[in-house]
Amino acid sequence: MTFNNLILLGSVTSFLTYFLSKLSYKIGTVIKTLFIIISMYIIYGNFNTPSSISINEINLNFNVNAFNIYFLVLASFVFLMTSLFSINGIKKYKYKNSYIFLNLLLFTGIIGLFGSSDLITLFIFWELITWVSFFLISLKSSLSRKAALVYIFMSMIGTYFLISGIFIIQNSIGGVSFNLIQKNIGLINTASANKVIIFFVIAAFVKGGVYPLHTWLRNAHGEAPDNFSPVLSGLLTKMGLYLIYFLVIFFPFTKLISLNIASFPFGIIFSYIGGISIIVGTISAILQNDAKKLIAFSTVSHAGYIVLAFSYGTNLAFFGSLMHILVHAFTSLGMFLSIAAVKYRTNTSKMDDLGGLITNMPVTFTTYLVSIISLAGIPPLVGFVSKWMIYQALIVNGSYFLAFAAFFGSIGSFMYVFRPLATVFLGQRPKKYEKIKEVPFLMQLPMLIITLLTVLLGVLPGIIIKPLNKLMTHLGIDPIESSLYKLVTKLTTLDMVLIFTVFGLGFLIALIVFLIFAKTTKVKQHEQYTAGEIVPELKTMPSMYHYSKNYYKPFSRIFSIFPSLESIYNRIAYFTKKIFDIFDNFFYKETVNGYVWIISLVFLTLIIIRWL
Amino acid sequence: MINNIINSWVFVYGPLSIFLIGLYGILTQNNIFKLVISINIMNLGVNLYIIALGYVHNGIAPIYTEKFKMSGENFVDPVPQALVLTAIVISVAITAFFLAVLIKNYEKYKTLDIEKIKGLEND
Amino acid sequence: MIIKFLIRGLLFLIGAFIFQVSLSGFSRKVVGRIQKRYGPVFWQNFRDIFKFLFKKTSISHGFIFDFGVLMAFGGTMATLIFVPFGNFAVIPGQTNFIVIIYLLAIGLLGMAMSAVGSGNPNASIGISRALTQMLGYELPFLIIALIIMFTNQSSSLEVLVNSQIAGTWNLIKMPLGAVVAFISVMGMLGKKPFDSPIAPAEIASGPLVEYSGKYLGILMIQHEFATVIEVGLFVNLFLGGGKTILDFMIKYIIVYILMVIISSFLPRFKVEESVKFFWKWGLSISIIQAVITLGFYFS
Amino acid sequence: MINQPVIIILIPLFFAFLIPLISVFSKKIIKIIPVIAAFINLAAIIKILSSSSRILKYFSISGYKIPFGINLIFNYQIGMFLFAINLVALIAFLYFYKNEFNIGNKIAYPIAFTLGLTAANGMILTGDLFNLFVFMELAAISGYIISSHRKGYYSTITYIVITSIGSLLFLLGTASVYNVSGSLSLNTISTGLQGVSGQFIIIISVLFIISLSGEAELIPLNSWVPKVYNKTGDTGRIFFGSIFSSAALFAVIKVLILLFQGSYSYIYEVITVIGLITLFIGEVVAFRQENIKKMIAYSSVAQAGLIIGAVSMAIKNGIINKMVFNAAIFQLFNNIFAKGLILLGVGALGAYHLNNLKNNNKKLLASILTGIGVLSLIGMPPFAGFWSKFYLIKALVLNKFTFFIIIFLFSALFEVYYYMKFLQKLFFSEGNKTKTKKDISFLTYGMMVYLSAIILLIGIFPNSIYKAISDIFMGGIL
Repeated sequence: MTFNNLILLGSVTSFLTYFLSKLSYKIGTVIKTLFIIISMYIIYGNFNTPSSISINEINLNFNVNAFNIYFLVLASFVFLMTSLFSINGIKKYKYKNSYIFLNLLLFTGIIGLFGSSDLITLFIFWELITWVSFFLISLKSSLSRKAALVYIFMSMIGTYFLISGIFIIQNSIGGVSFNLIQKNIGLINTASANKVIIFFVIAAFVKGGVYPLHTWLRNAHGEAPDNFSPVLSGLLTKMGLYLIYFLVIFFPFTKLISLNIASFPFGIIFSYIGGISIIVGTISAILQNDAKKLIAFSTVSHAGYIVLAFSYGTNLAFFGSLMHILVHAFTSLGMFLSIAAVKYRTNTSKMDDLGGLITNMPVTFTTYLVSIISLAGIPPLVGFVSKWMIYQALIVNGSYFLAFAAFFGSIGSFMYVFRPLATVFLGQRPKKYEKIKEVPFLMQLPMLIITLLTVLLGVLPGIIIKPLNKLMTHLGIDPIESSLYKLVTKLTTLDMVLIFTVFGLGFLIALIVFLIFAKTTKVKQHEQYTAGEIVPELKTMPSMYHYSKNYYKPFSRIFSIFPSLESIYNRIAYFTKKIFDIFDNFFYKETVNGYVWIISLVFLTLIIIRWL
Repeated sequence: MINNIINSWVFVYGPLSIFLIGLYGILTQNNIFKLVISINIMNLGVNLYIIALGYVHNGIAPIYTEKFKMSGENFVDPVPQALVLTAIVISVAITAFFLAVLIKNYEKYKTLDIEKIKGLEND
Repeated sequence: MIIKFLIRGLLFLIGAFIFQVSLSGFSRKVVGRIQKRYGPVFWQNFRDIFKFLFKKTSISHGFIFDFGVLMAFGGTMATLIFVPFGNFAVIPGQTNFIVIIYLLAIGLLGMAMSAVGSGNPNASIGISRALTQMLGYELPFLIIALIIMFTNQSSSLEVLVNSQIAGTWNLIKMPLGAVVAFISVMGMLGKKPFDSPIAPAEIASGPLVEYSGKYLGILMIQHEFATVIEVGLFVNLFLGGGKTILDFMIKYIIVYILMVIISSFLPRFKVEESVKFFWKWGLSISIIQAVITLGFYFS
Repeated sequence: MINQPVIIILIPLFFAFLIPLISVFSKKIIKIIPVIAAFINLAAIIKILSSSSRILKYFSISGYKIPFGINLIFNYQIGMFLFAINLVALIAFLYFYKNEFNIGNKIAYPIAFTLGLTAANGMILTGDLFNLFVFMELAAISGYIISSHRKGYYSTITYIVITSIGSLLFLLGTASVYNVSGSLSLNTISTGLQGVSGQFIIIISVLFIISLSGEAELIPLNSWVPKVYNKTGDTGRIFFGSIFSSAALFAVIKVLILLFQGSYSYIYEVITVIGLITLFIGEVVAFRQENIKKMIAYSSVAQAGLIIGAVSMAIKNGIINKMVFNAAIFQLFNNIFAKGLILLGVGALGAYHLNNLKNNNKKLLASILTGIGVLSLIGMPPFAGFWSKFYLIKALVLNKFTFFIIIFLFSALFEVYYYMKFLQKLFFSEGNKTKTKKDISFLTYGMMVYLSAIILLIGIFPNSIYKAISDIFMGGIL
């Protein structure tokens, strides 16, 4: 089967699943999962074979090449994991068949977007994805609907910039197919090139959740259906960032970054925006109270890393940003899925209300733990590798502000990722959650796969570096030096297996030390040091003895004087609405004579302007 | 033929001032019935203006029959007159309908003052 | 080959243990003298640790409580392996600064997990303070370290040390940076005035509140190892490491005792005060240092 | 005679006057008569279409040669428009037949609707200024009647006052044009206007601009729109939103192009500005509405502003920019169906107020079909509206109409927002599960499916339709 047929099949299947899910939602989810597996196979089989859908003189062109196959595989993987998870996970959803239908349609759209080989095709799928994901977010609750509205408003800003940019390219080059643009990029003049870059980047920043256009993320990620949040964070934001990688296809990498295009320092500006995005995302994430919203802001911060590294301009940084896309997809999958698993059992993701779930949900806990270790960039997991490359690039060139931002995001991430760990999984477990069970196996499976892959790719990063190097050569950028587990840069050599072994041996020694000394006695949850006080509530209401509210209160005191960007936007929106009401009152009055005044006014104005 | 008429001020500004009187009525009056009258005054102004456009000094009726073979030189333009006739018919129809609605409206709200009605019919 | 490295590593760990525990015992005596007390004998810390380790009863709060301790202890030992000691490195060529910094975090994470896993709110509060403070002290330290790595175009500590031995110490090259790093290391070690995470009088020693017996013993060893790593980093980065192990040890002792003396004079910061302190003074001075050094470098 | 386009006007006129006669015998047959009229009209249009060319042709009526006497203009593209409008009218009549016949006077409203169709067809077809005035008045009068369908008399009064002023200004303009050019036929006026002083043209153009804005829902004469949309019946809303406004817009475009021949750029600049103001104000005011009927009214105002703005933007120095013009016409064409579908859905669902929507889960199909209309209107793939918006943006960007595109896209943002909000409320409203007052009949479902199928088909095969309706005044100045 060719790629174009896959797209058609996907849209047809999505409609079919809608009706099949009416019989039983499990049928729909299973079909969805199978379809995703099949499409992975087809994508792989269509490597470098262009195909197109032509209806009525409109050609949708697709081609899978070394560049987009990375994103295609990533998309399929994220969807596969979430749809495995949602076979059981959507049990409590109100609109099950709509969810399945829209989800599969979204998958088709994303595959189409990543597989497209001209800008018009890309744009059509971009718009399709926008409204489909809008409805997906709205499926959950009235809060999610409000979030979805903000999402679509901001998305449309990006969309309109994107389409304008596409037509500017068409105007200067005379075509929109990637090959043509690549060949004739010299035809574009400086002013148009500037516009194209800025427009594309605005579109990318909105979808990618980069400061200052990130404000939709918090509520959209936080309120979206739990099984959809990972897709939103791990994939849809990447779809935005995919756009900026496009610029590398169009404009030669060295030219784009070394500030030669139009003598305008895009590279510096974008990397600084990325840096600010990291800092803002990190601080905001620390101040969140809801686990999902916290992860949403971590997405902002990591989008910042990707943008920073992308626009930094050395091949090492570029590689780091490419790899970070994968890393963040993995970690956000792991984190969101584990929080979704918690929510599946407890119906809440508010960190204040949870606690001590580790004994009930060990697999979920492990997934979360591994994901956050990877997210914080601690060796020997995969998150360290990409961050390490970014740091290397920054250190080699001595960019201390950007490095400051990168370090800030990394250390800050300890703070925010630890909070759900401490308040959801550890600490005192409330009485009502005593009998909670681990989620069913089908929901554990994707979490286990992600955990294993995070560790595996961390120890043997060569598995993923090799194809990415091919991608770099495809884009005309020098690949980086590496073997299966060794990374060589100008500064030093990184040996992941060695680190893993040393850590393992250290752990072993610790275990031996631990075991040779006397046995331990296990005590109950409520037996705590209370400074000699007798606390009767400890037994009846253990949640009273759980420190989770205002976890980083001292920290938030530092930032209490700064207004958030969201509140500024809200204020702007409020004033705009007031102004709109003035328009309403002025132009559409209640009484007839009111209108006629306006008519006369317009009449006179028109005459006078011209007459004088 | 046009310009001499345009230049005779009375023919243009007379009807126009009647039109403006009607407009003033619409702008200032709150009583719906007075609005009807104002519209009719405006209508009158427009009709007068059109008739004036068709006026030819010392003109004769634009009728050409076998027995009275008039010359076409001094014909009054018939088209404006046709237009005015049509316009009058239409305006009569509208006035009639307006009055009918006015009565219905009065039955509904028991007043003809638009200031009093305006908030009542919002949703 | 592997066995050789294993033995080197083990010997190194044991040596570091003996050295640092005696040193911290000695430092207790120094503090005692400052406070006009007699102070304990210098092997007092050995006594404490082994007493704890051999206690018959030690209370566990569940799996994560144990696992976290192991992770902390194991992670810290693994980190220590990568720190060069004078001309001695356990695995030559593998002394990457970034690896050390991040691997150290795994110990901290394990410790934090274990402490919060005990279920005691005091521990949680302590951890939340520790993490907050970490955002304070790490940033200036990392920026200074970045400048050093940039000017030498290497992140391997051995290379950094050798370049200092051949040229001048970074302490002299970038005195402002050295001061900032010194204060940051004090923050890392949790010395006064940055000891709000373990503030004994407020939150009952914070993270350590639920530990007893061998857990406490292991964590004490872990703390000593972490001290070796952090002070060792400072010595390697600013004082030219050491030509020999002995050279390194002398510098190390001076730095450590200096820290102990300074901290014994100071009261305790509130946690947000200490973060603000690091950001206001530490960050600004380190950025000034960065501008100066980079300016010289590029000109 | 049977192949003359005048038949398209005559058929509904005939049936309109047949209604009172038939009512003498039976009042039950009346309700089917508008349907029959529209149906026969559709058949006639198809018949005429099959033998028409793409070049604009003038058909004189009753033997008078142009420039005297009434004449009609027709070509294939105009036929397509007539087809679309009559199709929506047929659907509106079917809806009326099924749901609204029993409300109000049983003779007056069928007559008004049928006459309204006559007027709409007349406005599109006529090639004579005064004739256009007559059809506009006819549309207005039937509009007055339709607007009072649900006893919203005050809105009717507003409507009457405003459109009366408009029509008087139009009459003034027509008479003045006749005075200077000596002709009323669009075909010949432009030659007659040559050599007339610029100031005079300005007065005339301002008169036309303001007067035509009444029916076409443009500023400054559009203040009646929200009131009337709010108070009229469901069928009436379809009529105003989809049929009258499209026909009037078509008439405006016709006057703009055929009367002034693109030579007085001042006129087009003014109209562009008026269009943009209408667009912007319409969208932002609609954005603030909670009442769905008013929201759609303002949205329809905004669409009118967009189309007129784009058309007049396309004309410069006597040359029409085909790309922009055709895209705007395509947008107008798609709007007929999209707005028809939305208003039909709103009527069928009884979805009148955003905060007061009943639980529509039982009517999910109707909601989804309405949603297709909405998605098409705001330009989402794979529906028809996507392509017209796409072509419009493309044309505007390629011709570097930067200011226009900024206003357009900025307003479009708000449009997307409030329509999406509407859809959310439609699909997911959490009202108490009270029984809704009326069930949607099978026929209504059928009509909605039909309209959405058209929208989807145009969405999949946009270029066929685009080509079919492009260069609409070919032979004029195109």
